[in-house]
Parts: sequence; C-alpha cells; structure tokens
Amino acid sequence: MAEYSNLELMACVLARELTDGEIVRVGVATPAAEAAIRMAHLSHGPNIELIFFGGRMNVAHLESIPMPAFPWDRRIVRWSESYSDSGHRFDRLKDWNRHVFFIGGIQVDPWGNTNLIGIGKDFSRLRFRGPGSVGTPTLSSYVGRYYIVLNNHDPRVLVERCDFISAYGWGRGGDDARSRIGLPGGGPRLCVTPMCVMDFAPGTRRMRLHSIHPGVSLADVKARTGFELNVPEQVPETAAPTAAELELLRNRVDREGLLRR
Amino acid sequence: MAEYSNLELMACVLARELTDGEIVRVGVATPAAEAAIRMAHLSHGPNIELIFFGGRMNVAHLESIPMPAFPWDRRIVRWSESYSDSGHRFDRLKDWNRHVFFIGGIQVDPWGNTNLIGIGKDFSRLRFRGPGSVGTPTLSSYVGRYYIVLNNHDPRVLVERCDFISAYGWGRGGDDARSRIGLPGGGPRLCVTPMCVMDFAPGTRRMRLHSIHPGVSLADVKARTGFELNVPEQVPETAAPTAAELELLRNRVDREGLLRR
Amino acid sequence: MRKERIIGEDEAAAWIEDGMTVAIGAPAPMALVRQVVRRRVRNLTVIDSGLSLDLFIAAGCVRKTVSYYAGGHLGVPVLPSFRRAAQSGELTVWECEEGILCAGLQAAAQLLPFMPWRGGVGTSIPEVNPDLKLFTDPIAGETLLAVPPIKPDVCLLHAAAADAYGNVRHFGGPGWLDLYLYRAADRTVVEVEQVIPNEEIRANPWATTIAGADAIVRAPFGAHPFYSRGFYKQDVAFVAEYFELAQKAESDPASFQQWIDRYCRETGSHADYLERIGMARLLALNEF
Amino acid sequence: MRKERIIGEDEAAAWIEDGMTVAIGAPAPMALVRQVVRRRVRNLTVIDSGLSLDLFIAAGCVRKTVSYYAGGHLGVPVLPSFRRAAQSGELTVWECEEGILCAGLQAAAQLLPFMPWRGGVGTSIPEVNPDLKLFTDPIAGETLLAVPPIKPDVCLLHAAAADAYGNVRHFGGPGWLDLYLYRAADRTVVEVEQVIPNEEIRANPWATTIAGADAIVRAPFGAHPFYSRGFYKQDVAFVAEYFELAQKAESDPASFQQWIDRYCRETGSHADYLERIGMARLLALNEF
Repeated sequence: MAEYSNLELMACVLARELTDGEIVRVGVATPAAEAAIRMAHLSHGPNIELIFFGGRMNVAHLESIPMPAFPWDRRIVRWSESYSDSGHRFDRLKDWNRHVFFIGGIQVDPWGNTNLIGIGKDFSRLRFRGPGSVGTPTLSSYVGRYYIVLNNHDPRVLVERCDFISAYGWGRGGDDARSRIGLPGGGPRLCVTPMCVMDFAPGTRRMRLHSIHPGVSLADVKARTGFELNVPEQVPETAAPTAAELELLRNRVDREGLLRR
Repeated sequence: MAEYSNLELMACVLARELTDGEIVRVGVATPAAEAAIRMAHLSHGPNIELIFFGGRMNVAHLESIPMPAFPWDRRIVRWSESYSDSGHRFDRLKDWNRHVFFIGGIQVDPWGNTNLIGIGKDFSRLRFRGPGSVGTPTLSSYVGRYYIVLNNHDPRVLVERCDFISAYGWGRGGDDARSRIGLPGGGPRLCVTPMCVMDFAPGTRRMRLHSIHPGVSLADVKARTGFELNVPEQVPETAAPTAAELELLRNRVDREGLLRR
Repeated sequence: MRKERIIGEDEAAAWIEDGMTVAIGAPAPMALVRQVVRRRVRNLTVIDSGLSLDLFIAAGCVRKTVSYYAGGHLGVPVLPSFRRAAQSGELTVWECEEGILCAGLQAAAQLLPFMPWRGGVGTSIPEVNPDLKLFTDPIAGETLLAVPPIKPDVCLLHAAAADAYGNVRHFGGPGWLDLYLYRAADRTVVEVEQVIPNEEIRANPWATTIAGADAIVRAPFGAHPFYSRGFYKQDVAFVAEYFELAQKAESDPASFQQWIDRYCRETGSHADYLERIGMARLLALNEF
Repeated sequence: MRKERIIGEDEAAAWIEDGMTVAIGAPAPMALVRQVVRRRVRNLTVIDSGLSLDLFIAAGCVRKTVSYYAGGHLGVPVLPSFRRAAQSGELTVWECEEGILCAGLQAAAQLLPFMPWRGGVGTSIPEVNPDLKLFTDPIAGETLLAVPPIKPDVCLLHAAAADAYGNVRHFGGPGWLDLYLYRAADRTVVEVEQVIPNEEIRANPWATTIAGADAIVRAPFGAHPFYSRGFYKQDVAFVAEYFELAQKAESDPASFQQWIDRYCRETGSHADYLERIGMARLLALNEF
C-alpha cells in the first residue's frame, strides 16, 4: 500500500462525503478540506459548485485545481461565474440546505459545539483571545450539514465543555437540540481528525467513534481526547486512500505536496 | 405675457422647488412633475441626480432631456450611471433624506394623507378599486420631502377623509404627527393642482392656500375643494412662468408639447 | 459531465400547478406567461403587475394577487380585469407596497419568520391586510410592521442571456424586483433572448445577475409585447389593443376572450405566436 | 457645472476624527489607513479584519473593534496586536460574526432600530455582547437575535476605478463586506487605482458597484501590501515581515514601532510610501 500523510487520509475521507450537485463553501486554514473539495469536484462531483471568497464557480473541466486559493488569488477572478456572494452574501439563505462547509475550532465539545472566541472564564480578560467566529454561527445554523475538521487531535481542543460557543452543533444533546431552537440546518455530520473519524450518535447526538485511522490505537485516541468518547463495540478502520484517490490528490490537486509537509 | 397651460405653470412651480444636489425620483403619470425635474436639472440643478426606474443618472450635460421616459425607454440604458435601484432598491434608505418625490392620489385629505387603494367602505367590495400603493408608503416615510401633484382639482379627490390611506402625510394633524409614529421623512411640502398651490400650516399641518394661479378665483378654488380649506388673509398669485422658464420647458424638455395638450 | 439546464417552454410552464404562488419579473416573460394561460392553470396566487397580471386574471388563472401596483398603460390608471375581479370579490388582493413586498421576499429568502418594515406604519395597509402585524421593536421600542415571508413556489423571469448552466445576464439592469423574487422563490425559470457560452459568463462574472437559475428557456422575442433591453422596444400598439379590449370586456367579453384565444390558447408554441405577430412587425421593433 | 468629488489622501484622512466609528473594506485601502495612522487619531471604533486592523491597534488608534474575524496571515491564527490588546482589556471587542454584522449594517442602512437574525442563536455571542438581544418574533413566536444598527461615521474602501463623480467600479467583485459597509456609513471615501471618464461609467452602468461615493482618492498601488484585482498581487513577503515583527513585539516593541514609523508616520504622502517600497518591488507584483 502506498504511504500517505494524515492530512492526505483526511482529505480522502472528506472527499468521499461530498455529493454531486452540492454547493461547497471553501474557507481557510483547513488544508484537508480544501483538497477534499477539489478531489470531489474532479472525480464524482462535476455539478458541485464552489464558493471561494465571494466567487461562485464550477471548474470541473480543469485538468488541475491547484491549492490553496486565497482571497488575493487571481484565479478566483479567472474561475468565477458570478460574485453572487460578494456584497450580498446573505441574500438567499434558503438554498443553504444544499450548502456544505467545514469548520475548525480552538475548542470542540462532545456535541460538536465549537469555539473560536477564546479561552478563559472572563470574556473581558481572556487567557487566549481567539480569532472570532467569522461566519460560522450563521453557516452552522443554515447549511445542510457541516464537518468539523481538526489539524490536531488534542485533549486541549476536544474538551468536555467549551469556554464559549461560537457555532452551535448539538447543544447539550438530543435529536431535537437544533429544531428546538429553530435552526434549519442539519448540524455537524462528522468530526475528522488526524487520528479518527467521529460522528454524532442519533438519540444523544454525543460524539461517537466512527472509525480509527490505520495504525492508530483506541487507547491513543482516548488518551488524546479531552472528554469521554462514546466507543461502539465494533470500530472499523478508516479506509485508506486508494491508489486512484492518491493519484487524483497528488497529480491534480496538491501538486506541491502541501498535505505531505 | 406668454400664454401657457395649467400643466406648464405647475411644472414651473415644481421646478422652482428643487434644489441642486438633491436626488429626485421620477415616477409615472404626473407630467408636470416629470417636466419640472428636467427643468431644474438643466437650469439650477446640475448636481441633481435622477432615478428613473432603477437607473440613476445625471444628464445635465444634455442639450435636451425629452419626456416622457418609461420603463421600456432605451434612453434609461443610455443615460444611467448605475442600476443601483434595480434589485436593491431599499438597500440604503439612510440617504433618502436627500431624496424628493412626487405623489398623486385618487383621494387626498386636508393633512396630505393620500389614497391609491380604492374608494368604498368595505375593502373586499370596493366601489372603485385603485391601482395600489406602488412604493408610496415607504417613500413618503423616508424622503426628505415630497409634493402632492394633482392633474385635476376636484372635490371628489380633495376630500375631508380618505376611505383608505396608502401614504401617511400629516395623519390627523399636528407638528409631531410624523415624529410621533417614528417616520424619519419630512412629509408632504406642497400640494400643487391646476388651480392653486397649498401648503401645510405649521401647528395644525392642515392644508392651507399658499397661492392661487393667475386667472383663478378664490371662490372657484373653494367650490372645487371637498374640505374646508385654510385661507390666510393675503393669498398671493402664483408667479406665472417667466419667458426663460417657458423657453427652457418648451425647447429643452417638452418639445412635443405634451403639457399643452 | 456538468448538467445543462435548458428546457422547453412547455416543460417550464408545466412547473406551474393549480394553487401555486407564482412570481413574475419585469419585463414579464410573456412566452412563459402565454404557456401558463394556455394550460388553463387555476387558483394561482400571482405576484405581478401590468398586462401580464391582467391577462392571468382575464384568463381565469388567478385567485389571489400580492399587489403593490396594478396600473395599466397610459390612460388606463387601473388594470381593467384586475379592477373588475377585485371589485366583485372574485379576486383576493393581498394589499402591500414595494417595500413591504421586498421585506416579505427577504424574509422568505433568509428563512426568517418576518422582517421589520417601517413603510406602511400609519396607513390603512395593515388594516386591510391582517397578515401584517404592528409590533414593538425589542431594541428601541418603536412601532413597526412585521411582514411575514412571501414565498413564491416558482419565479418566472425574462433576461437578455444565460449560459446552459443557469448563469443569467440582464442587459440594462435586472427588472425592478427580479432579484428579490428570485431569492425568495423555491425555483426560478428564466427565458432568455440568447444562450451564450459559459466562457463568456466567466469573462465577466460581475455581469451575472442570477447565479443558479433552475432552468433556462430559449425565447427570442419572448417578452413581446414588452421591451427587452438591448433587443427590441415595446410594441406600444399591441399593448394598447389589449387594454382597449380589456376595458370593453364588460360589454363585449367575447372579443376579449377571442383575443386571448388567438394569442395565448391557439398558439401551441412561442414560435406559433411569433408567426401570428409576423416578422415585419417584430423587425420593426428591433432597434435599440 | 457638476461637482467633482476627487480629493487628496490627506483631506480624506482628515475626515476621521478621534472617537469615530470607521469601517474598512477589503482589500484594505492602505494608502488611507496609513494616513490615518500618521495623523495619530485615537479612540476609534474600527470595523475591520486582518493586517490593517492589527496596524491600527498597534499604532494606538483603536479603543473598540466590531470584530467577526481577527485571523492573520498563514501561520498567524490570531492577529498579534489584536490578541495582546484584547487579552489585556485595553481593547473592547464587540463580538459578532459576519451575518450579525451584516444585519446590523442593514439596520443602519435602512434606518431601522434593529434587524432580526438567526445565526448566533444558541451561541455565547449574545452573552458576551449585551447589545444583542434575544427576542420572540411577533409572527411565528421563534427566538431570534435583535441586532441594533451598526453605524460607521466613515467608510474607507479600495476599488479599481471611479469617475470624478463618485461612481465606483470594482474589478473581480467588491470586497466581502464593502457594499454592506458603504450602505450603512454616513460618508464613504474610495481610493482607486484609476480615475476613468464618466462616459466609460455610462457605457456599462451595471459595472458601477457604488453609485455616489462621497469622495474619491487617486491612489495607484494604494492597497499595497494587499492585492488589487486586475492591477497587482499581494506582497506576501511584506505582509509576512509585518506579522513577524508584530508577533515579536512583546519582547521587541521598538523594532515594530520603527517599522510603523518607517512606513506610516515618516512617509508624508502615498507617493513617499511608494518610494520607500521601490519601483522594482512594485513592478514585480504587477502581474495578473
């Protein structure tokens, strides 16, 4: 089997999750997600539409969709079909049930609530001031589903309780945790880390181990998780990247090997 | 003195009211107002901006601004500098204090409340169904000031009480009639008809005779007004169009003589 | 392969079913409007103004209209069929105005239960339309109107051009409320004068006024008798003929219905309709 | 004669007075930002993100920020000066997010006392920002956030071009929030790469992204070290240099302040600044 990095595996896991015809919002600083979107678009998602920083596009016809793309990247201008997200970003939330996005966090709790605000007890004197919520409160309220993607599986990130919640996942748990407060979006689907994939068990909607990446032990996962993780009797191994996936990823998306650094 | 029509006189009266730098919204079916705007723009208002059906423009450099312009008029495309009013018409109400517009009505009451909804007591069985309010409720709430322009001075139009109010003028009267209900706009300034000009007396804000057009008697005005009109001791005659005004109007605006028909 | 979204005018018209709420842009997409009339759809709630609204009412398609303006042509201050139907009580009028309409469309587009609006405070509109509620705002205590969502099932628009994937361009700006209607609607069909290459769309993304129309219908001269900026002018005489017949319909309903038959019901396709109008007449409009 | 609206960068910067609320677009109009820093304005409330926000804070201009995102460059997850000032309590953060910010800007633009918003319900944001009130909507009884108006005194933007009368064009679309900020602000100044003839504006009115900016400032390369679409790319190394110094400022505040002096305070004009950057460096960015 080919060797691959954690980020490459995560990219493959996420790419498999995307469905043709969806609208995918691309953010910053989650390289696995950035690669996944491009992989899905070039393989099974020719009707996926990408929204990069105000530009909406379909670039499935390209031989390669290099990464990363930043706000200042001139490719956005070349690729876009509209700037429908620029200056009137929130004009049509009603189709956001077709939208998918990816979120990180400085803290994530067992119900997929995430924190980008800061760490500390007193908001006016935070121990660590975070970057702020960007658009995640609104995105997480409306999109059909979203994925929590962590670059590190760390007990200081995966905590029993966030000091602050900037994006509401499954609240304090329960299938009605979102409908009860009127959020139309479907909530977080998975949490993908360099060690494993976790989902949110129907009923409690508390995080549950879904699959462990090849070569990682259950004990390691537990040790690196800051809350008690729901572990089913059978936990499958995450399917490793196929040769075709790696070929696509390395030759048509991540030509510079950013995910292997 | 040159001969002129009632509509030409009304156009001159209204043109004198407009100030350089204002933003003037042009509607339909008030030909005197349509001419007035063009006259002001070509004479003392080179910084007046016109909004015609979604297009915003400044055409003070033209030799002539012919009338009328309808939504389907290709000149809107030629003249416009932006379509800022098209598809995002209400995005910036905060500068509407610089906007001026003109309003008609199937009924107008002594406080300048106007009715475009219909005539009758029962809304579900109107005797006369009117065209509807267009944008006048919002316009009249926000614009710096507006003018009521009537093509006929008729006791069935100028009534003591409108069956329905579609644009709120001075309510049931009083200087605070608008601020009390939170309307930021300045309300109706004048009511201009083929017989006279009326204003809204500070204090009561009930309609008051401001000037009578040349050749019209006070008795005629009273007979053709369906409510008791406040008549000051001295009522001046409306200043007739000057030769320069008529030259401007006839040679640079109303070349086809629409106001003389 | 990326899926194309071009469909036929008949298929598009079949999206409109009895009882739906339909939003019509400006200029009205008359090729589609005529197909809907031809299919004898009934009990629609129509968000529209002008000739197309009057035609829908005269053809018996409408139960309710969300109306901010129902004026006609010059010399026709109120749409004749609208006026008759409203006065007789056959037609329910959801009384509003442009600002209230846009607020309700925004609420629908943003999946919010209401939008606050000031225009209409002090007027009779909330009295004659009980769906509009006066309320006290939670921040400053002002009295405002709460406008509920206005939710078109389908929005029908006319535009200059689109690519095969639903990226739409208007020439001379989109119609008055087109973008508001599109944002609020579940599905949008746009009839266009021309289908253009995706590369042309991509060469000027800012020119894309609607990204993601659900379907595109090819309909050159589709707005006739209205104008289509950049392509043709309004057929003023044809519009006048319509309103003359509509105004006389009280005494002579047959001539009016014959006119509707001739131009909407007997013409199986948009091409049929254009044949009836005739090339000479169409080309005479074709100056810009 | 129609009045022109072109003013100098110094005159524009003088519009910003101590204690005002200032909104900054994307890319940040750095020529204007540097002039404001140079004038040592204080106690601003700044609606901004990125390097320009960090620079304003480091230069001592800011008391409060309306912040939805304060991330830095790659490898700089949080703006260094922002983080230090927020943690120490010197800087007040009006916590929000993009949707809430846009709702507040819309309320200001529409002279409404609030806008309802759903994003943020269930989060800590209304707890840490008491200006945001949870309320029950008057139509359906849902719990929503009431967002009060966010009112910039002045909005500063960068764009590709404008005519002398304030008709602005962006290339590659306006920045993220530019139009929201413009609509809400009392006055807007736009620095542009080029002033173009009014006839060019009139030839394509749809390309006008802002009609009626209060003032236009000529500033070629004015967004440096940021990109300006259609003109130049981001000066990535320059931005990295800034963040390196900003991150080290806790141990070495002098070097950081010297950098700010060198590029903002000692340069009397935008031309001075560009001289310090140097032609070779600027032309190297000038590919698109």
